[in-house]
Amino acid sequence: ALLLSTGCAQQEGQSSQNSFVYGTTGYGVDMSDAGLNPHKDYSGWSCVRYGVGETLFKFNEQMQPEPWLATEFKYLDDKTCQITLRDGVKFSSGRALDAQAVKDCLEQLIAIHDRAPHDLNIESIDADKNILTIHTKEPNPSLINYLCDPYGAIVDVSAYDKADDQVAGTGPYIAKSVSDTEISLEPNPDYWGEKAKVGNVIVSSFTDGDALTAALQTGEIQGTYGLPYASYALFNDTNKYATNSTNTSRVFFGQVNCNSEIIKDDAVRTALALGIDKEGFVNTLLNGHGAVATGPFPENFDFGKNKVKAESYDPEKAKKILEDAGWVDSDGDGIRDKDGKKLVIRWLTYPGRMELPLLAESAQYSLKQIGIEVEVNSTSNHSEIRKDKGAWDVYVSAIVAAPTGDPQYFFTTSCLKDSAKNFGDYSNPELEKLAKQLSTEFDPQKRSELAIKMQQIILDDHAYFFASHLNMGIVTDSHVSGLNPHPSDYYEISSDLTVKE
Amino acid sequence: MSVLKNTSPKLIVFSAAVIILLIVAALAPLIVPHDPYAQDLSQALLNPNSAHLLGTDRFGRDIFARVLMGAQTSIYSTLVLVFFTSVIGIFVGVAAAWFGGIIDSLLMRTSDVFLAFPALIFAIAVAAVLGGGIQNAILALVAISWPKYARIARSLSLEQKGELYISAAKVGGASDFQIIFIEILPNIIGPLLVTSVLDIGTMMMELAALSFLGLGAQPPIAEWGSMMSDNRNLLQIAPWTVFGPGLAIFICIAIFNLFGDSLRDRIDPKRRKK
Amino acid sequence: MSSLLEYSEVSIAYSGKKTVHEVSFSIDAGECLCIVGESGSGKTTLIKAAMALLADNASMCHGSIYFKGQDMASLSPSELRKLSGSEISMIFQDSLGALTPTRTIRNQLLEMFKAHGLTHIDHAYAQALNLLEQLRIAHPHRVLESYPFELSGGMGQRVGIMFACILSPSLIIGDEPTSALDVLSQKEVLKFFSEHKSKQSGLLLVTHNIALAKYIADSVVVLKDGRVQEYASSIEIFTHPKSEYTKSLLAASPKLRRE
Amino acid sequence: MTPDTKTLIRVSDLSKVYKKDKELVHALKKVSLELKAQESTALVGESGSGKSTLAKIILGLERPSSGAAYCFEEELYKLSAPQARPVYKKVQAVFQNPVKSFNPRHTIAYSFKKHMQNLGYERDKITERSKEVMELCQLDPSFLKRYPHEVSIGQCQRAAIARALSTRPEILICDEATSALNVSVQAQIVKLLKELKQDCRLSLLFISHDIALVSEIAESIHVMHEGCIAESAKTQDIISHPQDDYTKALISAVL
Amino acid sequence: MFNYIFRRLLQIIPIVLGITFLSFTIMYFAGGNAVEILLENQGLAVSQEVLNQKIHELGLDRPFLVQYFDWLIGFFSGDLGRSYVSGNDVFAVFTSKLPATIILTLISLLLTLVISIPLGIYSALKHNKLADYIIRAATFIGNSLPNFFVALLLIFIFAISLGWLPAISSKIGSSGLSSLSLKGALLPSFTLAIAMSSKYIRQIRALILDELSKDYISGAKARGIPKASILIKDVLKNSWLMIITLLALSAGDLLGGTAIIETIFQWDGVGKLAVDAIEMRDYPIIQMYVVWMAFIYLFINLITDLSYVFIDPRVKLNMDRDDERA
Ligand SMILES: Nc1ncnc2c1ncn2[C@@H]1O[C@H](COP(=O)(O)OP(=O)(O)OP(=O)(O)O)[C@@H](O)[C@H]1O
Ligand SMILES: Nc1ncnc2c1ncn2[C@@H]1O[C@H](COP(=O)(O)OP(=O)(O)OP(=O)(O)O)[C@@H](O)[C@H]1O
Ligand SMILES: [Mg+2]
Ligand SMILES: [Mg+2]
Repeated sequence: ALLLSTGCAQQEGQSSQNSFVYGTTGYGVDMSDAGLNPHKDYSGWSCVRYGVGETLFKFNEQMQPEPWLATEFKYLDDKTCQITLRDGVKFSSGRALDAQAVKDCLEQLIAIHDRAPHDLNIESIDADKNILTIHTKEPNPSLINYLCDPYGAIVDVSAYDKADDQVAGTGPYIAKSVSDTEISLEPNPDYWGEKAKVGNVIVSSFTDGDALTAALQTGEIQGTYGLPYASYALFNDTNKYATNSTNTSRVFFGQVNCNSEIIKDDAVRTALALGIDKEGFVNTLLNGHGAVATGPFPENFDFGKNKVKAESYDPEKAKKILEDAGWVDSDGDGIRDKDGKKLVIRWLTYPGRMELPLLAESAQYSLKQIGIEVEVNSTSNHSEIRKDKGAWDVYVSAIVAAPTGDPQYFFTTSCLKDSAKNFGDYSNPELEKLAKQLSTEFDPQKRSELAIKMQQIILDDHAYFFASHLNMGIVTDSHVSGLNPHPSDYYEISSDLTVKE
Repeated sequence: MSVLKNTSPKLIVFSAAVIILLIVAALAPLIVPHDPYAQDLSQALLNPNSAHLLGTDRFGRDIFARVLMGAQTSIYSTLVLVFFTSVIGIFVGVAAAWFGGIIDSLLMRTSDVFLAFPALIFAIAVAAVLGGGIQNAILALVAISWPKYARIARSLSLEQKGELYISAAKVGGASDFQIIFIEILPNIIGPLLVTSVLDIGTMMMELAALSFLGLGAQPPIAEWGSMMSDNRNLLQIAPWTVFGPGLAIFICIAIFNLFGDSLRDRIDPKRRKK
Repeated sequence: MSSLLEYSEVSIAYSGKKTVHEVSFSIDAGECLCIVGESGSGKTTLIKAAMALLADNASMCHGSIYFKGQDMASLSPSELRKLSGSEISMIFQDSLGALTPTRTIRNQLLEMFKAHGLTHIDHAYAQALNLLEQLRIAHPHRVLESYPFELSGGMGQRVGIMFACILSPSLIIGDEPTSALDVLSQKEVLKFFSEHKSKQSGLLLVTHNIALAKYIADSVVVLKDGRVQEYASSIEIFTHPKSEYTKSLLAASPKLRRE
Repeated sequence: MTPDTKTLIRVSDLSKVYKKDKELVHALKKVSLELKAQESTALVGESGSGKSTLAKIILGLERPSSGAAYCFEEELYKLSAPQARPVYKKVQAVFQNPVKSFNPRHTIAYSFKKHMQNLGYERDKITERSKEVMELCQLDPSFLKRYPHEVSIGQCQRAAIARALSTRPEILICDEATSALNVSVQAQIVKLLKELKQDCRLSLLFISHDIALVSEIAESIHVMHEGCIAESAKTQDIISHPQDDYTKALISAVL
Repeated sequence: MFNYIFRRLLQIIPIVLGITFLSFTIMYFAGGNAVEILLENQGLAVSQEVLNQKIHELGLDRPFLVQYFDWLIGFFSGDLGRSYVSGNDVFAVFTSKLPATIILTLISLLLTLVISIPLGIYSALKHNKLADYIIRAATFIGNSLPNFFVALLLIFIFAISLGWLPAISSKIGSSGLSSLSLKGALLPSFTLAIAMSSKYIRQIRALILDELSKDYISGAKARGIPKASILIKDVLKNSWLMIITLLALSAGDLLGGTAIIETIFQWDGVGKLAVDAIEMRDYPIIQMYVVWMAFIYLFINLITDLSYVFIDPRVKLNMDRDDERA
């Protein structure tokens, strides 16, 4: 009891020195990451983002796995991976991190989590002191990448307190209290690395960009995640505010509906790809807070952006292609037609991501200039409508293309015959073949090459077009430093966080 | 001309204003100074200036042109909406009050159900069953807004019900229908008229609010409510993007309200000064 | 001493159309003046002008009305309010219509007491009950607890009389105060008015009931089409009517033929 | 029984109780009376004795608590509007408060028009008939253009009489229908009613306090007192030889 | 009377059943399901197997009627289920957000009355005079500005520029009841009150104008009743019927929560919860909300209907009529 009370006093002393309130649109029930238990929905994101939990490996800026709680790994064979854990790490519950603890945690993860069992494909786990051996059911080249996913945060499962949703992690911070709208953090005195410097961190959930803006302006919060693009201009004064941003693999892209007659026309698909002003979209409509995309992956990936080629904005060329294909404006209404059929594209999107309606409206105009009429249907009911293959021609959405830093994810979810998100029923036998290869290829270099080939196929088929990548920005009070966004969007609060007096 | 003689000058002025508003709205496509749909990203978010009276939006479109163009969608759809909502609601309310008994209970409990039923669920249902579009948005809003009028009309009618002139009408062989429309209605129309012109503004915003369900105006159609909410993030950076349509709504509401007031004064014989 | 109430050349117009033409008369304390005349001749208009109760579209375009020597038009609204009810009071032709429909008589009575700063409210209330009883109301308690719509026409009229008299004003203006009353009640009302007169208070009554006018009036104004046809003492009018109209009025008065 | 002496209104054992808080107000206690064709009968009596209530029940505007009131063999208060309409063609009423019986938002002409239309009066003759009845009731037809609050109460009362007569009913129920009229106009109205009775076979139920007036127009009188009929008899009998104490007091009080 | 109230309360049961069934049906047939939408929100793609498994876990693959009756049985045994999205107990989640909504409702209604009654009366008294036009112009502004706009404007003025009030209404660093404060409630309440007052002022003005032309006003004047008293006790009392009706409607709306205001001010009430639940197809929460709304409206309307009788003695409830028939 004595120990405890002195501990408290000390922390109070610290917290009065410096504290930090962090407003984020990334935390909350509607993001399904409320709470810190990594085994529940997306709560692992919160666990890792706010410095409570850590994964075995972590991504670097190039989205390649690096050691974190684990120091190294090696594949014993296609289906067996041996991981060596870091020494001297303790959970905040007091238990030491050893292979058994990790095994307990991962086993619970695959028992109750919805995505992990499928991703990790684990058959069994062996624990021996600090050596963890994972057997997968099938060869899983992206196992290590998946272990970087926040659901892989390692917590002491024996110490999980369901009542107040307290987890015992290994991170630099410990949660004092957790609710659906707020997390209150204090430093972890036993942290294995550099100790946290801010005595009291509050992560507060915001659901409205304007509220976030106002709160930063009034100083009620000192840092923001998810500020609306328009608001960045208010925080240009570098004496008072600091802005840090990075590209993520969240991509705004369209997929065509291969069941649609008009879309089956290659010229139309090509014209679509040529008729979207990506530069204008990124530079003006997103205020430069994005990056023009070519393929699904941004520049910082080995197999990203410049490795593939796609049409860039060229209305004249688009007009010519359409003309050559017989699409001409015969009745002078500005819309091309062919065989009595007007060139009308039904563009399905949703307003949940504020960038999407902007993209739709911008494309609507630029396509109109080349004689394509775009009927936009921006509705929160999009997931129902897209099931009706006769109701749309282009579906434009946002997706995290490489949450694990690995290219396979995008193709398996969106481009293959049996992909869950291949709403337009696109298929290309060549792509299917390459995808099979990719799923068993372990060599990163070769995986990159495969990924580039596959991207090029879908781009050449004009089955997909990629407009831009999201730029993640964190704006803080200028007294705050060490809070930088990461391309993976997984890491925010760490022991680097400092608040100057 | 003889009609005008009995009409107060105010009513003439305000009805003229309403008519002008409606004409401007109808002719908007012909009188816009710029193409309201023409985007020019290099001209985005310009301050109001001589070329762009109300500045430009983030697509570089002229806001004044869009406000003019938006008049069409906003005013006509709101008027249709308010008209149907109030007519249905008033009829139900007066009928409930007049018939009383089971009919009253039935009508009022039905209106309770519609009142209690979350509007959004209804809108989703309409969107799902009938699809998007402004007509369906109007339908959804009519379906959920009439109970308000029903309750107001009912409470006003209850006061009138015991009046002797109703008895006289009954003895004069008036049917229930006539009592409702010819006897009671003129006596309660004042406050109801006020309610419905007030609703013009509210309904404009509600129409805009439904656009995220795909109900209502879809891009690039200009519509005041959506213009305001779409540009809401820009309030501090480019306030004109919000103030432009806001001003339009204000003018529109002021005109309709003043018109409503003078109409109300005109309907009430005791307020009419010859 | 000047008279209690004096009308001097009063003209009143509705929406610019002159309806009452230069009417003059006066009432002294302890006197009763009756206005008789054609229905629609402007009687109600005339007396409403005294208490500034004319409709929105009416205006007094000429002349003045003096109460105890004071020009009523010069009074501020609050001065007028203090006079109303306690110094001059009015019995309306439609007594029930002059009561707030949503409040009980009692409630409105008490409000009136308070408005005039009465200290002995219980006493005044008891007096009101008494008065109603005197006017042949069988259940005065019930009547006071009633809402206006629960009363019969005659009850309403007597409640109106009670309101007008309860503060013993020096002038009571009555607009056909007995039109809805049965003869027995009428008698009581007349008795009560006579008592009132004997206390040196004035009465200005509008009536169609010639018998009533004969009984109580000291002087009579005969009005037709907004003009005074004849203004004289009661005896003179009823015995030697001068104008043709007065004569026709007297002749038309129904009489009970007992066999 | 010849058709001429058909009973038009028959009230039997009619009672009406109003609830006032916990108290019961017995407005009518077992009242019975009849009105025969081409007859006129008067209701006189204490104010508050239930005369208006009785009239309202006969007209179907209130429900009796017990007993029944038939008007042309129909209990009006039980009928729906379309069912009652044919009866209202034959029975009309003038209410005690004439101003309130006009819709304040309509001109008098409009109220006339609706009234006549509903009761099946030929449409193209409505304007003409309106003017005619107005004149019959000593009113200038120009008053038709006015709103009820723009006319004097006496004028409004005459308009109410005119409206009731406009459709040539067989029965007219007058609730203090001449109380606001000056004697000369009143005399003319009475004359009019008498003529109609003679020429158009109008029957009257005449509620009034003016016994002198009643004696001129009614053949029989019912004297009401505290919700009961104290005495019913031929007019001259009542005036000359009142039996009931209350009636005696009433007759002797006439000025 | 008690009979009547009892009967009205009994009516709540079929209506709640009806409404919940209706909402369940609509949401069901409107398509989409919590799992899909939930997973999609993060922008991550999930395989069909994962989806199906989760759908199965939540029982969303069962026939529609079974799902509804399951909920119904739970409802009658006092178990409102768990949110599909957060997994939290629905009743607990809902009740934890109610205090905020109720506080906001009460304060904004109070503000509305305090602003609108005097101004409405004044405007009517000065009918078509300068003061009337000024007040009306103000109400037009209040009426033409959407809630979010007023909210942002108030934040800009009172929080950002003047620094008098916080931009975030619930106290940061505390949750639940302790995060609610009167100071915090001011801006959101004012936002709501501005729009509502603009309406009420105009309504009250219209009502008072209607009343002022009635005969009983002359009567009261002749009795020497002060003008203020006439206005309050006679005119306003007669107008209460309508004002109460309006108030009841507003109170119902407010108690349903105002998602936009709650979001902008970070005031954690039921409005946003409900809107999110509807968007996410989180049936248990939707049903809870629907039950709440049904209850609120039925209750409020019962109170209004009863109050009619007390306010205006001429109004009789159906109960009297039924008694008469019996
Ligand atoms: N709606 C009502 N509620 C309660 N009591 C009522 C109601 N209407 C009438 N009464 C009561 O019924 C009784 C009879 O009223 P009624 O109007 O029939 O009298 P009346 O004979 O016409 O009197 P008067 O000659 O004064 O008009 C009165 O005591 C009255 O107070
Ligand atoms: N608000 C008004 N607007 C226009 N004319 C009116 C108005 N009020 C009354 N009049 C007219 O003014 C004249 C006088 O009306 P007033 O009410 O004074 O008559 P009155 O002598 O009291 O008649 P009654 O005995 O019938 O009550 C009538 O001809 C009436 O039509
Ligand atoms: Mg008069
Ligand atoms: Mg009567």
